[in-house]
Amino acid sequence: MMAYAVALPLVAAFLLPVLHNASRWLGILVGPAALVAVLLVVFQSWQPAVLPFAMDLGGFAPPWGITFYVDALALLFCGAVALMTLLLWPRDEGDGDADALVRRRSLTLLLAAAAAGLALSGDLFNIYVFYELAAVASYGLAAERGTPAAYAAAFRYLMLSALGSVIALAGIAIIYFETGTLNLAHLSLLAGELQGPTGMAAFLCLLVGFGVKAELFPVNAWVPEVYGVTTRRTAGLLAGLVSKLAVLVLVRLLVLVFPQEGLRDALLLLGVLGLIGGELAAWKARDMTRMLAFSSIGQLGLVFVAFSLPGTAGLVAGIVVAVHHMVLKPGLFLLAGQWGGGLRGLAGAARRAPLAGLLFVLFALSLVGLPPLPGFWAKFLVLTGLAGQGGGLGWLAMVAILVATVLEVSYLFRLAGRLYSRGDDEVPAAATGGGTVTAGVFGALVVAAVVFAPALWDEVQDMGAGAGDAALYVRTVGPMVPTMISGGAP
Amino acid sequence: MTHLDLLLLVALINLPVAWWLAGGATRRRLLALPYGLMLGMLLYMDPGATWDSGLSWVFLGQSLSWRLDGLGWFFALPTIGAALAAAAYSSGEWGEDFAGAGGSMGWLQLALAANVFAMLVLLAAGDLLTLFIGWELVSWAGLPLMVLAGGAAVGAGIRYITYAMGGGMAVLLGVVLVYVWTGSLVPADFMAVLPTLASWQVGLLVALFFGGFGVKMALLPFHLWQAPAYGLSVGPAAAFLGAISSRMGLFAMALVLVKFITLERLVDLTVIPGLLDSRDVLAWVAAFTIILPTYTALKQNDARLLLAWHGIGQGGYMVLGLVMGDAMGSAGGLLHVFNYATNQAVLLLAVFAVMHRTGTADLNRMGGLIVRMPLSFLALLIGIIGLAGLPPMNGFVSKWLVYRSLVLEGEPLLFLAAIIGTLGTILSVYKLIHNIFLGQLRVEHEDIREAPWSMTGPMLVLCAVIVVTGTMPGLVLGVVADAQQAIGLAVPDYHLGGVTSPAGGLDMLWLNGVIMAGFAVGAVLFYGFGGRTKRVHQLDNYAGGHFLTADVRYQYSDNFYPGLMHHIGGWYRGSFQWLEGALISVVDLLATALRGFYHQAQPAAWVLFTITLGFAWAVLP
Amino acid sequence: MSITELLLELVLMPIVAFVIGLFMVLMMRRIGARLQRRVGPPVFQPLYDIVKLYGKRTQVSHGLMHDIGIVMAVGGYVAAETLLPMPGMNGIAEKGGLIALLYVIMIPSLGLALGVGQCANPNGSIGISRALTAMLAYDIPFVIVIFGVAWHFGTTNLVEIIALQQAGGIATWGAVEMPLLAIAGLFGMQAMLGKQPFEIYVAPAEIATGPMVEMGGKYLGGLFVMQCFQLYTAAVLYVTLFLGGGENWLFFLIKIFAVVAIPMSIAFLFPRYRTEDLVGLLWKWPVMAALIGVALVM
Amino acid sequence: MPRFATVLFLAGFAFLLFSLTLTLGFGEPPMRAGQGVLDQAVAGTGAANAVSAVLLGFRGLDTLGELSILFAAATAGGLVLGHRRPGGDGPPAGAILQAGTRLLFPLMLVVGFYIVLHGHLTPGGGFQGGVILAAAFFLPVLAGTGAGPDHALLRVVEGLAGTVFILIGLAALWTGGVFLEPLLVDRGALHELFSAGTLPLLYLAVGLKVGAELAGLLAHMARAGGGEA
Amino acid sequence: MDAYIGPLLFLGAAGLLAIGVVGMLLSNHLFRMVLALVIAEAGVNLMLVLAGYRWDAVAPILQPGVAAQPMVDPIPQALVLTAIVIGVGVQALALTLVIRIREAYGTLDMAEVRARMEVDVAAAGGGEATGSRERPAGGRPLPGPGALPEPPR
Repeated sequence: MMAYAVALPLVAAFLLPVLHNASRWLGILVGPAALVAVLLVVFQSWQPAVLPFAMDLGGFAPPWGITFYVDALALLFCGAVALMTLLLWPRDEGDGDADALVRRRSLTLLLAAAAAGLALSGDLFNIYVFYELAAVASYGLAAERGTPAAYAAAFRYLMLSALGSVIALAGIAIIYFETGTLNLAHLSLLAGELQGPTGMAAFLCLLVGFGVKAELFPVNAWVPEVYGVTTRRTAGLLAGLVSKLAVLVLVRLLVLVFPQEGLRDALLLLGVLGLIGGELAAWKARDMTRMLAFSSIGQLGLVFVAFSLPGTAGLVAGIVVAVHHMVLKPGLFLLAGQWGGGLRGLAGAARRAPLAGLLFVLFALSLVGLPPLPGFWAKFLVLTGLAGQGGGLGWLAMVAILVATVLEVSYLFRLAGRLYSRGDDEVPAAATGGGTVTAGVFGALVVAAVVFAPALWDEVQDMGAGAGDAALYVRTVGPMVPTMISGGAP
Repeated sequence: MTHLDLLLLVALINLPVAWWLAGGATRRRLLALPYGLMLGMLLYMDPGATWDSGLSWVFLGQSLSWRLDGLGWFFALPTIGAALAAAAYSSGEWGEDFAGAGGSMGWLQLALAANVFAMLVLLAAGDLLTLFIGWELVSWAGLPLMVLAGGAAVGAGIRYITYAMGGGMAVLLGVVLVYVWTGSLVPADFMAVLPTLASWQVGLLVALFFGGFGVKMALLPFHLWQAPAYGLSVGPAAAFLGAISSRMGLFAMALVLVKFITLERLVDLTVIPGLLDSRDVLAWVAAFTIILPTYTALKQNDARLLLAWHGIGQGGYMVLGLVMGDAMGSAGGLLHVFNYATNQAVLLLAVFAVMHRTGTADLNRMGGLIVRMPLSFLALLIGIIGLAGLPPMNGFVSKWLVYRSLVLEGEPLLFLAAIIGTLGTILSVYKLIHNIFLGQLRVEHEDIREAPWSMTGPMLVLCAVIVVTGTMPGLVLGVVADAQQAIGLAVPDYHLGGVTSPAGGLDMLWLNGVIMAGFAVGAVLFYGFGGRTKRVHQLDNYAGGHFLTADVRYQYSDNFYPGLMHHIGGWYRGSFQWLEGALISVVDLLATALRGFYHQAQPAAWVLFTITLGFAWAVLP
Repeated sequence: MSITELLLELVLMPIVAFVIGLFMVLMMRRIGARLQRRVGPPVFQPLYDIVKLYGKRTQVSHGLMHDIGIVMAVGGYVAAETLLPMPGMNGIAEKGGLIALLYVIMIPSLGLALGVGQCANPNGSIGISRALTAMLAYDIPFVIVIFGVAWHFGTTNLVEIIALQQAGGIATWGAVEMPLLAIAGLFGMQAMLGKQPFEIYVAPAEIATGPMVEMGGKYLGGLFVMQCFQLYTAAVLYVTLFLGGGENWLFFLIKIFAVVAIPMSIAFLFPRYRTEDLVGLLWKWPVMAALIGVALVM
Repeated sequence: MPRFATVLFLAGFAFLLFSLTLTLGFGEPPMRAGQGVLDQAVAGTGAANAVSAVLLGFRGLDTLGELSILFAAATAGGLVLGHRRPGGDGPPAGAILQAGTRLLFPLMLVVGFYIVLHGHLTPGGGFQGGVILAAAFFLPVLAGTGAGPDHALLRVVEGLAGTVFILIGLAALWTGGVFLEPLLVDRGALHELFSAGTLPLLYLAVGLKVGAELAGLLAHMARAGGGEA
Repeated sequence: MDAYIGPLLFLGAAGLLAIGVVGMLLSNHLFRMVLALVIAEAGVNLMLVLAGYRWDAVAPILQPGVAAQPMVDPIPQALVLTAIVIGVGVQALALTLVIRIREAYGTLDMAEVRARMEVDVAAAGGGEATGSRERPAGGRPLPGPGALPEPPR
């Protein structure tokens, strides 16, 4: 069933141009319909009794075929992919270019399919393929505005990302050299062979490669450029969704194949640097979009810090931080899309759009971690984990998180102050409508997270425990020495 | 539904209610009602008992619980009281004018209600996590109250929240460390483990909590934010903030440092062997917090800022008394919270009443208003006597207890610091009252009227509180005793008029009695004997041999004490401003460097750099 | 002690203090006259002055606070006297103590300051500014002294302080055991009384430019009364802290008149300090002496 | 200076990578998955070409992903270049070029389809053949004899080809198997054209899709280039 | 001889990768950067295909009538095929972008493109040039976003 999460958006993407020519309404509806269907599939599959389970695609038993591993975490991300894509569905920019709109929607669907694939896939090379699919789709979306700057930024992004992909592929080659398999479960069994420097180097290759999209410091210099030139919806999609799936992949690798302590430290260090660097740069940013872009880098740094923590606690913290950011950042980007422009021009904007102003404050508060908003729980979990771990790097990270929070407060509320200041009314009232409403949905999600916090907490704990259990993964995927090919029915 | 739940619920429901009430001119008159209800509920609850909340749930593996004990009760009293006064003050003409001038009464009242709710949540904290939750809520709730005034206040508010979050983060780290080191955030559990922690651990916790809570208290060196943030706000908000808001820091300090970590442990933590333990450090921070801000206040030319700076200085007395930890000192420190709240509320309300009428708070632009606004003058007079800590007002009692404790504990330099602070306070409050109410009435203020009853009413009620609790401090000392017991401190031997002690006690009933009698004698001597006095025009005076005219600039505030400034003027170096500026510069520099990183010609090079370094790290052992 | 006796004491103490104060003023003037080779005023001259001032026709009031300032100035001292034990009468000394006394005697200063402020005379305000500055100057050594004494005797209760000193005769007097503090206290007292060389803030010689500028008639009379109390208070306080208090009325009177006489004699030998010099002087030597004194005591 | 650093790091990178690869066992792969694939290729997929078996059978999802990437690249290329109108054509082609093009077109078509359809038996397959097909359709553009393939048609082809691939995969799902499971494997003998069940069909879809995508991309670029000239 | 073949091939792979990377990083010409990317991908693909090589084996295709014999690992070959096609897609997209950039900015020089892009991005984000030290201090009123020309579509 879960294959639909990948297949349906792909079919919709392939057919979208054709159907659009056939019938306008069909063209409009097919994308969202596919995403809604994916959501339904995810809901249907969410049965704690059967989770986790594995699917051998093509009916070939692991390690020969490609395996989809479906656990609560994967389902969560699948659902999030569908939901976020639905919410950030490309809108008609009003430039009358129907063809471009269809293409943008196609690319968005491809992105969704790739993201779902990344969440589900249990095969290293297959992950690479989906990663590339996401990358290519995002190159296209980066250039969607059709401005010269968008082309240039997309090109620079492409070169950076392609170099990362090359490095990642080299890492995959090294791993295949060492183990002769690509299945994550199989690799997990063979993790002992990857303990040496070669294995470490392979992981670092993958880290740098996939880190590009995960906005890992220091391979994230594309972020401010690209988010500055795309529509805010795309920026929200890239920052909120795609980055998290790249992180998810790295986490799966870390948990299953590379349990080395040193690699966690490396991740922690890079996360801390990203966190501080992003927040500092955001502090200095002069326009809202790039402020959010830098802040996104910082938040992703926090995600890395969280996931670098060992054990279930780290996974739980990471999931909470990641999901929190996934909900917030698109909302903020949507608001930025409503307002746009430099910080100076925003004086009094919230007075003219009170709902948007309130949402901004809500997001900002959650981002800096005002209890009982979910941002606080995220930060609390990360800090508790770090303090429990101790060590020089752990203390550094704790201090970094706290300092970054103060910086965050400083720039976010400097902006909030400007939004609410009694500015001269020269600035035209921003176009209201879709953006704010969608942002309102994200805001509602934040509030809902507060209301349903205890239930969510139980869910997340199970999720983290499940995702952190490498043995469970291997057991679920199955024995790696199948005697007979399954051939027909599984 | 326990009593505490009910109180919190009323405070919560008050949010929309306050918003709604603020909406209409007639509805506004009822703004104070919810606070009155809350005050009644609070008074109904016995401060000596512990009031549990029915709410408690487990989340993140932590059990959250709320309970109000004597300490919380004691802090809740001035909280609700100050809100009551502020709401009443804004319910009449002030509110109409504020709304008329484009201000949002709804936001003001909503923010006020939110503050009260947040503070009650904090005061009812039953464990460290709820304490932190309440702490953050209080920190953030303060922001809208500060920025309502717009303009410079917004900058001050953002500065505040940056400082406050710095403090909040320190507290968060402290909470996290307690959790990790002791395995629990429930007081009963972690207090059992705390004594087994190493000195450096406890020292770190003390530093984090004291620093974090100290930011809210505006203790040195984190004091720069407070005066503009409180002073530049709108009247009732400023009064509420100034009266109680930053005292939440003291509450948290009392709870965490005194109750959880205990002062004995603080004394055991040696900073400089044989010379300085950590309690001394805290006390000295408090002492410098008394002196420096007080003398900064002396230089202010804006009445609001002058008072706000004093608020910082007075916080020092509270901390100083609290960390002394003996029965009298801690009683004095805690009592000063209540006393100071009444004083500061009266003072700020009076100053804003004047501002409401004259449109200015600049001490260089007022004078002689006593003849136009006598009730405001009376309120301000009582307020400054209380603030300066002179008998017969309540401020004297709490300060006396602190002095007494310092003498008994043998802390001559701290004692001196406390007195120096008091003297500075006297100097600067005289400047305040002189430049507003005494001296010449300015031409443009000729037609000023007294502030309306909706404004003078709350002031006068508070004045009555000041005088009554000054004469009968035992009324409050009883509650203070409950608070002291709640955090495990000794309780002074108190009675209605004050305290008794083998080494010298205080009985305000008698003291105020003789003072009043003395005044009566003075009055009899003055009015009963001699010729009849004759009122003359304000410009009809000797003026050193020539006549004054209305255009001679008389009222001035700059360099009011030239003889003193000759000596201490050079000490105002703005070192802390400089420090803050330097910090910002460093951040700016780093941020610029980081922006450089994100603006490079060939970002892909970093892929290469990273992977090469990674390879090297992986390959090299 | 019954309440009636106490009330009687409370009534008697200010009256006795006033009478003694009158004589102190007389003595002060006589010393001044002798030093200047004059005869000096008659015995009842201080009283005559007060009566005369109260009786003047022209009583210019600048407003309510002007009047109340005088009331506070006198009333504050009336109250203060009941806190100072005199032989056989303790008043409410045990209910207040040293620190309370220190603060009660600030009330008259405050009243005076408020009263002068209401007069709307720039020179008056300048005088108050100087007076308050001077207060800050002399109170700092003075509170160190008070701390030292309180610490030394372990109490702030004046009655007990006297009892402790009298218990061991002259050897246990504060001045013997704490000579440095006694010297510093003398300095402080000199300034507190506003006597030369620290009399700039009173500016008695150029009344038109000091705080008294708008004080005429019974306003000045009130201040005259206040001065009597002030002299008495300062002297008794000093005697109580350092000279063992009054064992009996004879010793008590000798001691307090001596305490007043000594500085008074010195006073006329010195020129006047400017305000800033006054601050500088008082923050230097007396503070140093007092701190060393406290260090020795502790 | 940055250039120097780049070169320095690059030298280090190359050296380290090289030394790392020296520790890898060349020529003696563990073949943990590979051997199984070789053993089961025929039974599982019916394809004689193990590489094709891997591509369409064992790792069919990779191929689907790869097709999607091509589609994404084409769509993105269209998005980037699609805003402009077709520019003027170049100078008309000469007689030899025109004749050659006409001659080559059917030839290339045949070769392309051959390679596509025999992908499960011999080296080759959908990708290789698809590229040749694209070249065939692109030939007129290069030669300047025609406008190239029709865009609307291309879109239909690429959309339907991709859909067919997925539908075949889903068909397995609907008939009780799992997604992308090879169907009808038992029918037909090894080494025959109509063998390996649905594999040739898949390859056909792949070939058409690859051809259509590449042709579309090239046509887009050609038009853009023509506009600039 | 056999002993040197492996390292030689690896040297080739690493060398191609290095050449490609150096081209991508040090070239200032957009088209050359794309070409360099092609080279780098070739290097990695070579490396990948090396992973399946066996000394003693043949290509993994069953020939009719030929007895079973050891075959090389087919998986890397399939992977490389996939990787190549992916590379083609990416390169094609890169070229379309290059075309567009050339059209818009009239140059293929990376430094110039970047400089102009920065200006454009800054303009889209509120009209403040980033990091300019020439900008005078003090608050000269800036035009609102509405006053700025719309970025060309």
